[in-house]
Amino acid sequence: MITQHFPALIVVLPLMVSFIVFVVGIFRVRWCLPLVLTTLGLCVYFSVDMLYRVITEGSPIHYRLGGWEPPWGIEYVVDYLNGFVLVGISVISFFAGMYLKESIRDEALKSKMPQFYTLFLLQVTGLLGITVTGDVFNLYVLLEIASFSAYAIIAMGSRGADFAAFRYMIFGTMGACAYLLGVGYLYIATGSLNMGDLSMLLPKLYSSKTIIVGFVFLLSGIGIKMGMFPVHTWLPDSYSLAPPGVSVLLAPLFTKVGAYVLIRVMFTIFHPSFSTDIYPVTDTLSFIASIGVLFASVLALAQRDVRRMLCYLIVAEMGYIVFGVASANHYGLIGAIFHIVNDMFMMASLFIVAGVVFNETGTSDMDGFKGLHRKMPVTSFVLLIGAFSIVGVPPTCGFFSKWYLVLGMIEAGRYFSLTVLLISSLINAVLFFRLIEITYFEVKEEGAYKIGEKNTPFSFDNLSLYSLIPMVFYASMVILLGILSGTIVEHIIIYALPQAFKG
Amino acid sequence: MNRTVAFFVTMLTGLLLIYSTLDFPPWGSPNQPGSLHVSPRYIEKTLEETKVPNAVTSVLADYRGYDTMFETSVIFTAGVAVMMLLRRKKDG
Amino acid sequence: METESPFLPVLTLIIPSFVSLLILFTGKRRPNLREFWTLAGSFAMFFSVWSMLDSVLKGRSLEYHLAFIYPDLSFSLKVDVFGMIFALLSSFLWMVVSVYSIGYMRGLNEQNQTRFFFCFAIAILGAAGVALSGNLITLYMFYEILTLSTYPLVSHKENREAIKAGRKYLVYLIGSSVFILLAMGITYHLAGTLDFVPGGLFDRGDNNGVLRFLFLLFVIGFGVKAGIMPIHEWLPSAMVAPTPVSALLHAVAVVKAGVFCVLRVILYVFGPEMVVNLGIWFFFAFFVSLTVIFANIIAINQDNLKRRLAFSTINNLAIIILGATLLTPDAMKGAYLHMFFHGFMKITLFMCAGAIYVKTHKELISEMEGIGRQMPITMAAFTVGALGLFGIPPVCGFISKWYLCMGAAKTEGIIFLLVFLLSALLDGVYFIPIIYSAFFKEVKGGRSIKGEADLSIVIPIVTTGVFSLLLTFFPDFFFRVYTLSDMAVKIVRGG
Amino acid sequence: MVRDVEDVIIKTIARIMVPIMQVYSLYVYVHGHISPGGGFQGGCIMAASFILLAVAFNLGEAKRRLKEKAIAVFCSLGVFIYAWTGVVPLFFGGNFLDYSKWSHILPGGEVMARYYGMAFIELGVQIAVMAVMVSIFLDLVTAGRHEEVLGKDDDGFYSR
Amino acid sequence: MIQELNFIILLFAVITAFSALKVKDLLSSIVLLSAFSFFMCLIWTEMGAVDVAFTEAAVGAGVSTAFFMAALYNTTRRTKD
Amino acid sequence: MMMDFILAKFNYWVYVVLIMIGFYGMMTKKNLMKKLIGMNIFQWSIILFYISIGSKKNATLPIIMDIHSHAPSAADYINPLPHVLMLTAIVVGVATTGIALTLLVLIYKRYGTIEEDEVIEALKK
Repeated sequence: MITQHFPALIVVLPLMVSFIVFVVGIFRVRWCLPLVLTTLGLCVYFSVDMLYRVITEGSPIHYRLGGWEPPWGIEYVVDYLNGFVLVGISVISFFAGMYLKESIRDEALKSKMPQFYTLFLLQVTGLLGITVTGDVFNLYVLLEIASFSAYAIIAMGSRGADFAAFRYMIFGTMGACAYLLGVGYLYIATGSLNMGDLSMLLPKLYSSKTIIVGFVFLLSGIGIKMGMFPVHTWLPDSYSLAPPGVSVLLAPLFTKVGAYVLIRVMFTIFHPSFSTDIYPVTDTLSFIASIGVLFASVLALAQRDVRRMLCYLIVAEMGYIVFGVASANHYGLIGAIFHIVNDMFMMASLFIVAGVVFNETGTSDMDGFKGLHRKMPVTSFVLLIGAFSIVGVPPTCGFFSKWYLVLGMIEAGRYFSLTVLLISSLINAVLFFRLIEITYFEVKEEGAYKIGEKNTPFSFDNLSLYSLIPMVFYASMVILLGILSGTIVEHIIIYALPQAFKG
Repeated sequence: MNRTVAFFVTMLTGLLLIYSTLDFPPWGSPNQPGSLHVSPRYIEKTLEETKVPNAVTSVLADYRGYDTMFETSVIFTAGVAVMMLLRRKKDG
Repeated sequence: METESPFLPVLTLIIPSFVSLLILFTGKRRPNLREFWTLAGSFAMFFSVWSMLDSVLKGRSLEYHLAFIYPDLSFSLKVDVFGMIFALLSSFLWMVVSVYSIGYMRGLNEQNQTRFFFCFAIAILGAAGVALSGNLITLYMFYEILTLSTYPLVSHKENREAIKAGRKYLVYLIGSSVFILLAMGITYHLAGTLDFVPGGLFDRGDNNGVLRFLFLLFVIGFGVKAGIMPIHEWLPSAMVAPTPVSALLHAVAVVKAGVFCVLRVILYVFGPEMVVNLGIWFFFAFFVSLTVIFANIIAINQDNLKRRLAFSTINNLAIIILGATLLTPDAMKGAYLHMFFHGFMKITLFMCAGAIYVKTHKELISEMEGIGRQMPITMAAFTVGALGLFGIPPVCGFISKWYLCMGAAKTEGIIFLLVFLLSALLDGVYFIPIIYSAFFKEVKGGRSIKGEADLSIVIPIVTTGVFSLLLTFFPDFFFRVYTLSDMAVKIVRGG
Repeated sequence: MVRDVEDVIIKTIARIMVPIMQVYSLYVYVHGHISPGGGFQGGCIMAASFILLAVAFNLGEAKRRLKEKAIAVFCSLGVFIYAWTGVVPLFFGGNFLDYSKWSHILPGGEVMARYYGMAFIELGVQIAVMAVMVSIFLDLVTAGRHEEVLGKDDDGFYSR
Repeated sequence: MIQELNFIILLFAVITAFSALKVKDLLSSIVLLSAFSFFMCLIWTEMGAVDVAFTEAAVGAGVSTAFFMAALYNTTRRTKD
Repeated sequence: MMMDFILAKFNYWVYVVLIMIGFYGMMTKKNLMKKLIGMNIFQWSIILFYISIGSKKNATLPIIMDIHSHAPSAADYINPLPHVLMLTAIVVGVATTGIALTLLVLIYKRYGTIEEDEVIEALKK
């Protein structure tokens, strides 16, 4: 049966199609987009099917690559946690792929579309692979694929993007090296690279200095990749200068995948008690994240450039996830996991709005949003929904993850972080209502838009369906995830928690 | 970055690393966990299972062949990236 | 009438949301159709609320679960006696206000009317949701919807002042919602549930210090909307909004929702006994009394009619909260009644102010000399409302204030009786001059325009004025408010 | 290194070295199973031979032997061979990259199939590495201007 | 493996690495990096990692240096530190 | 005794020193090419670390040639797994270098310099 191979195919298919797209692009550029979309659509199907199977069968799917049994060969594992994240990634990337063509207006970039698609698919490959893999070293290689394509794509952005990409690369390599070092430390102490195997071997060694330092390096490596506070400095530059279509993919997904890896490392590879009882890891993380959230929120307040502001918000949102992880209890972790997926959709909808406005007005400055709602009602409505979700207004999904986070933090007694979370959500409110005020209540000067007055019945906002569908879809997902939150949490996320937190 | 900060961070990293070496198994010891858990199978079974005497090749290409595929893809990614970033049309 | 269907509360909420969508899609091209939807929606919603009245009076409660949230929580609607009072009030007054606002908006030829009606419908959705919600989390959701939907209304005029007022409004209210979120979290952590239970959720044995902190959080959270004094600042500045909005804010939805939530928290989350046990009620009541007095004193100095009314609102809200905080049956009953009656009286006053503005573009009290001769019907209604707030017998305000005073007299804090009396007196001090100058002074600079405002403005004014009078003599008339508040008191006091 | 080099010694040695290097790279690839080496190393040496050509003669010399489109096709062809070697076992009921299922096509039983499978993927690696390395080198050395390689022009890199 | 040889080569590696960062001419520093790479290659051979050493020889000292040179050709040798 | 201890850890200490050199260079050098060189040293020293894990005293290369004698015993051969991992890491390192140099060339083309502070200066204009 082909279904049993989905864990491998979901990674291999985009990889193989990326080669095909590369070659086909030399001869027929037109064929690239259908190829890419078909592939990503299949990925969505694969991921949904796998999640469905995990839910119905109630046990994780194991897949042995090369037919070798786990500690010797590489193994893919799909359980509730990464099945859920996989669906998020593949769905987001499908619609980001749809928007990609539309987002590229630059003639110089247009001639490079095939390469663009190739790197886009490689990026998706990397992200999906990181999520699905059950081998720590394989994770490193996939992380590098995702990072490399990210560096290259980011460097294609607007002025200064190449330097931002270079900085990102220095940081990213540092992060990857730290992760590799951590893996080496685990290997020298246990002799294994498989996550499940490691989780079995490690508990005896928790007092070893090697393991502690290895853990620190793993964490700092992941921290760099996910843009955690003291090492987030690469993030705002690179994501805000990247081409708009790409930041829709990169900004929501890359950091969230990092957060996923963080949860895997802390609670799957290591037993939760390692970071809660034996060493004060969660306390430290929570403290660092608190400072980071404050810092990022304040800096976001200082930005006039919308995309840059969103980038700082990402840093803050990563801090939220870390809060959830660091509370290390039932609700906190539910919040963290739920927030990973929620934040993907929230950020995707906001970044796509920023991208569309950037393409239409030529700037992502806040002034570009002046009086936007008259010209682009749908776009401004999507902005509204995304903003509400980040602020945490109930029917949208942002509220629910925040609710679980608050519950978890109260239960863990982390009142400092809780205060920070609340202050930061207040700052978010200020930020977004400033933006909404500009969008809805300020009048634009004449000639600020390139949009014509064309008003055909099936054209909203003068955008083509390639931008409209993703935008509306992301926004509706933000609401849908909110409404279905109870079901999702009850049927998926609870089972995704580590055994210690199931209670 | 500020030199003093960098120096401090470097020293901290160095101290951390040296601290960790205290618990390392001695260099070259045949009894370290790294050589005992997974790798014996590669050495003992490579001929039997793959007919390849070079254990490195058999691990690289078969036992952990999946890693190698991505390794090659990394190279490919780099190639495409460089091509995209640098190359431009003759008349562009 | 068969009212057992649990679908009715949902229907009540579906009507305004559906109407809002219809308004949005038909609005730009066909203003008449848009206003038809508003009217039809308001009537349908009132009917739907009213048809639930019967079963509530019989002591049944209708419950409906909207969406499930994981830890034994759900968004649930539950119609109980207390909620019914507020639901009746807001849905009835929506009818009145929508008739009025059509006249008003057309009279002034305002911009963005579609957005106005859209947000209005959503705001009513929020208010009705607050009234019907069965637990704190649902309450929070509708409370937020209410806040966000009134924001565009406040800054409707899109000039600098309006935007500033809107910003202030949001900062205060969103800020307060953070407190509520935190308080909800703590409540859930302590009590394990968020459902409203008459008499309180918490066990005796819970940590008193934490509960006191929690009470503070709730009061700050909901108190912002209820305009308790140090955090009332948004309310007067929100007066830049069009008059129907002010009416909505003050009489129908927003501040009433704030008061409603505060009462919900005091009576249904903490419960009277707990509030007494924690030893906070006296402080809280004292604090609120300060608001009562100060708001009145400030009101005297306001020259802008709407600002004066705004401070009067702050005063009356504080009276309602004070009444409920006294926790004697009479005072609580008075609070419930006053919540209902104040809505009618205050909306009359605001609509009068709006009518004057539409006709003469006057906003300052000092300019309104002799206005009673130009617009006799309007000013007559104004007099009714003002006297009601003053507490003069033929208007319904008298009844509620009577009960409040009775309740205050029965507590050990006899000082609160004085507060009620003083506030009534001060009410008089700032309302009587308006009435006096309106009727007995000559118009400055010759008579400008004679005659009443548009019919669609006058009819609502007269309606609410008449209702204010009618409710005095037949407090149980039509709405059965008297019975409802009686029942509500019994439920909370446990017998 | 872009201009034509006027040095007889270098040219002569390069002329001798290039074929030797290429043969040696094939040797490394073929012997990868039993001695150190394999596709990656072989590919690197192969690429080095082309780089030597470019350095010793000129860029055109290297490009004449390895066309631009050919490089692009080789890049993806190499990895594609690898991936396809992994996909084929899926049709015979094996897991991804389970070379033993190649025994349905190739003679010699499951164990020998693994041997052959490795040979295939090493070939893929060799091709890909060779092509990518040459491509990166050529791009770097010309800064992307394959056609007009001399001098630095002042106009912006992209017209933006 | 021979301890002393190991010792000396490692020392050389450290020295080359240090001077590669210290030298104020990028061409020299790349050559030094290449030398560093070569010493690493020796260490690995000495430790029995022949495959890695082979790869390192082909890549680190060969192709990678060629890349550096090519990049240098298109940029500048000048450096401030 | 002390000598034994030092000998047992010597390789690891050298790798720590190399990492520190690379790390420090990566952070403090203003010249982007120098940064890259620091990065390479960093990566290479990690590889050294891995290879040191794999080394085994009194053992030979992991190429099993004695087909006809008894089954090979693991103690006689060096652990091949770290070598494999490091082959991958080397490849990743080369790819990183390639992309980094490309970016470097681009930066030089656009701003005329590869000094970090000068690039930032040029970007502000």
